[in-house]
Amino acid sequence: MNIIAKWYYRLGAPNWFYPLAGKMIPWVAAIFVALLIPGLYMGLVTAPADYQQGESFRIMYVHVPAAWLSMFVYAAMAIAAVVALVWRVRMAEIMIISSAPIGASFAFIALITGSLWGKPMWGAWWVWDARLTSELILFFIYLGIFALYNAIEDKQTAGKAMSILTLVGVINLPIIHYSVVWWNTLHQAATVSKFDTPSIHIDMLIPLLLMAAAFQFLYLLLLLMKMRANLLEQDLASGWVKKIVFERQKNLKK
Amino acid sequence: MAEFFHMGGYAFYVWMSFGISALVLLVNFLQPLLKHRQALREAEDYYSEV
Amino acid sequence: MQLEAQNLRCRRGPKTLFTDISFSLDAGKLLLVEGQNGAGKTTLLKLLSGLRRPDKGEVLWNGMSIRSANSQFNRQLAWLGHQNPLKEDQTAFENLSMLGAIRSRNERCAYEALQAVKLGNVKHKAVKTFSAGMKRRLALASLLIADTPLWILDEPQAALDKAGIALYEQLATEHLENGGMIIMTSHHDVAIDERFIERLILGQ
Amino acid sequence: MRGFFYLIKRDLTLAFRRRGEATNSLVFFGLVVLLFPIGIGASEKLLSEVAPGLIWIAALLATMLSLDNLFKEDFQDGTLEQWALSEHSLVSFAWARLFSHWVITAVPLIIVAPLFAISLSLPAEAIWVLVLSLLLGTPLLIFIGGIGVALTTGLKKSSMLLPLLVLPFYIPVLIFGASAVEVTAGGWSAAGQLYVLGALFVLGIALAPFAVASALKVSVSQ
Repeated sequence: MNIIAKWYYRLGAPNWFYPLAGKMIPWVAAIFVALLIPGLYMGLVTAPADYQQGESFRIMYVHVPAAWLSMFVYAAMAIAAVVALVWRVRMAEIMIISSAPIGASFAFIALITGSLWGKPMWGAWWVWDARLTSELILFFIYLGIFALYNAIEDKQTAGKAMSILTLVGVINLPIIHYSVVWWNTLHQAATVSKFDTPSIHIDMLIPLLLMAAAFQFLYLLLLLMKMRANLLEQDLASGWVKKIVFERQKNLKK
Repeated sequence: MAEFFHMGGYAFYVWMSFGISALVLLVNFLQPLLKHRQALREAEDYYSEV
Repeated sequence: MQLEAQNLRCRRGPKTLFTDISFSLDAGKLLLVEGQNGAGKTTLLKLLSGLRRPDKGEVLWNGMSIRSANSQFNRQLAWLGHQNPLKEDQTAFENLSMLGAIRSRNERCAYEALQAVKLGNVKHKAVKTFSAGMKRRLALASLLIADTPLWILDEPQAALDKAGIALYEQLATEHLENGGMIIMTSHHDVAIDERFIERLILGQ
Repeated sequence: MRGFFYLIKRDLTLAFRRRGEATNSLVFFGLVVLLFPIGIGASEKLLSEVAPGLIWIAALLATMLSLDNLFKEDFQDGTLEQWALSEHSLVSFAWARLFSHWVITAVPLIIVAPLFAISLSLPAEAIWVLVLSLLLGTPLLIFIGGIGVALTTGLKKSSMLLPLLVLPFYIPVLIFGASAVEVTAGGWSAAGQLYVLGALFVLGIALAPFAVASALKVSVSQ
């Protein structure tokens, strides 16, 4: 079997994935912190204040990466959904159900920080801006995916149903976004969308990229941890969990 | 240092944004930890009987 | 005509229902699947009919996997689950012609099939007025108008009275004699000639 | 194709014999439209301004709620298994069921909608566009809603899951449907909105049955 197929097959096996994820977690956490600290420092301290918005533009360093991540997580889930349905890889289903709450959290953060950013600048807690409205709809789609999985007892069926819903979502998301953008222009004077990042100065851009990269690794970290927990919980009665339990007991005795 | 926290008058909005984000992400970090520990305990009980 | 199962394995959640189930069934044979409740009898039938895909293993019809040759296999298969696929508000005749429309029909007409299961006198009455035994017989009648050599039946004798069970055994024997195949589950023994029967016990 | 037309004939005769099912969504539609004037006051100017969106939201909710046990009965009495194992694909089954459901529940709704539009003092020329937008919109609502219903068919307990799954995907239909009527009421032409609605209609009718079929396959293999 060539190398890719071997990797692909092994990644699908829980007894191989669980320990590998365990080893990766400390490294991913280290990279996340290594990116977060400079990103935060530059974002909050060294980046020059925006001439219009003053210091409140620093909310961008959390709002924009969270919005990017909420879409990135959904894209990753859509790819996993194709893998789960076409090649029937159970690990992909575990990845989707582990990613959904993380994606929902990023969307929630983007909404909260969006409204906190909007209040000082435009005087309203909630602005029916095209992007914020699309983010709110994306948030509800995440909740729908999460609720569907938990509503079905048999986890095999739940995984497939959830994958189908994820794919239906990925086809609908562009349609929803563009119809909301069109709807937005209909009801508001065509102002520049309120949440375009301001004309980005190099000192402002670097922390943004650092924060975005930090959030990417944070997603990977949370994903690996959630997948390990979900896997262990679901495969309780299967052989590889028994091996892990006995190994742990052996080390404790030593 | 004081004017740093003052954030040019937007202290509430900036620190609230960062605070809520940190809180939500912290919850996402702790939840799998607890669930993993609890699943391990369940596995140990399950296999101690078998 | 031959249905072959190659080391089928199926899990329900963490529990493994059965593993390494292999057999081959030829024309004119009846496979009786026995086992207590929860041993996975219905699930095995679902695997053999293609309703559900096995975790591991393969089901072959005339040497070809039923997943790749799906519609040919379905054309030759008649399935009857626990419930009777009938609509209460429709008459016996309407239900039968609906089931006939789904399957490939043989030349036998619906009235003849209803007579065969002794429901000729109630053919235009709504099914909601039927007893459980009459409903089961109506479901069995749908097998007679179908040109499907393979029958997969999940407890076909459920809710039948003694006369109904005898009727079923006679229909089954006829089907086996002209080269048909049957896979069925049952809780009590089946009074069909032993030369037709092969047994499969689940859940030792 | 024999099974396809047989299924539609069966559904129509069944609906005819159980007249209650179709009228429920009609009564619900009327009640929701009745609630709005009571809730937001019956001033003619206000009502006529809100009428397009209001009628569309009422139609959308009525359609969605009528979908609830579209496949549940077939799932529970084993008819779905018969179709899954027949030579006809589940896609044709899904198509027939969704189409007959549209005829049974949505067509009466469209026929009655002008009546409610008048009661909400919607300008006369907008009523025709309302009917046209509903003609294009309700099949879309039913086909997309069908996916959500198929996904939740296997559930034992009836959960309030359908709205959560399906409403986000109804938003584009509502946007273009309601604004088509609103724009006409304001005197402009609603051609643009209706074209987009038509495009969504074609996309939905073409793709949704495949998603419904695969979701039903998942429920039936439980």
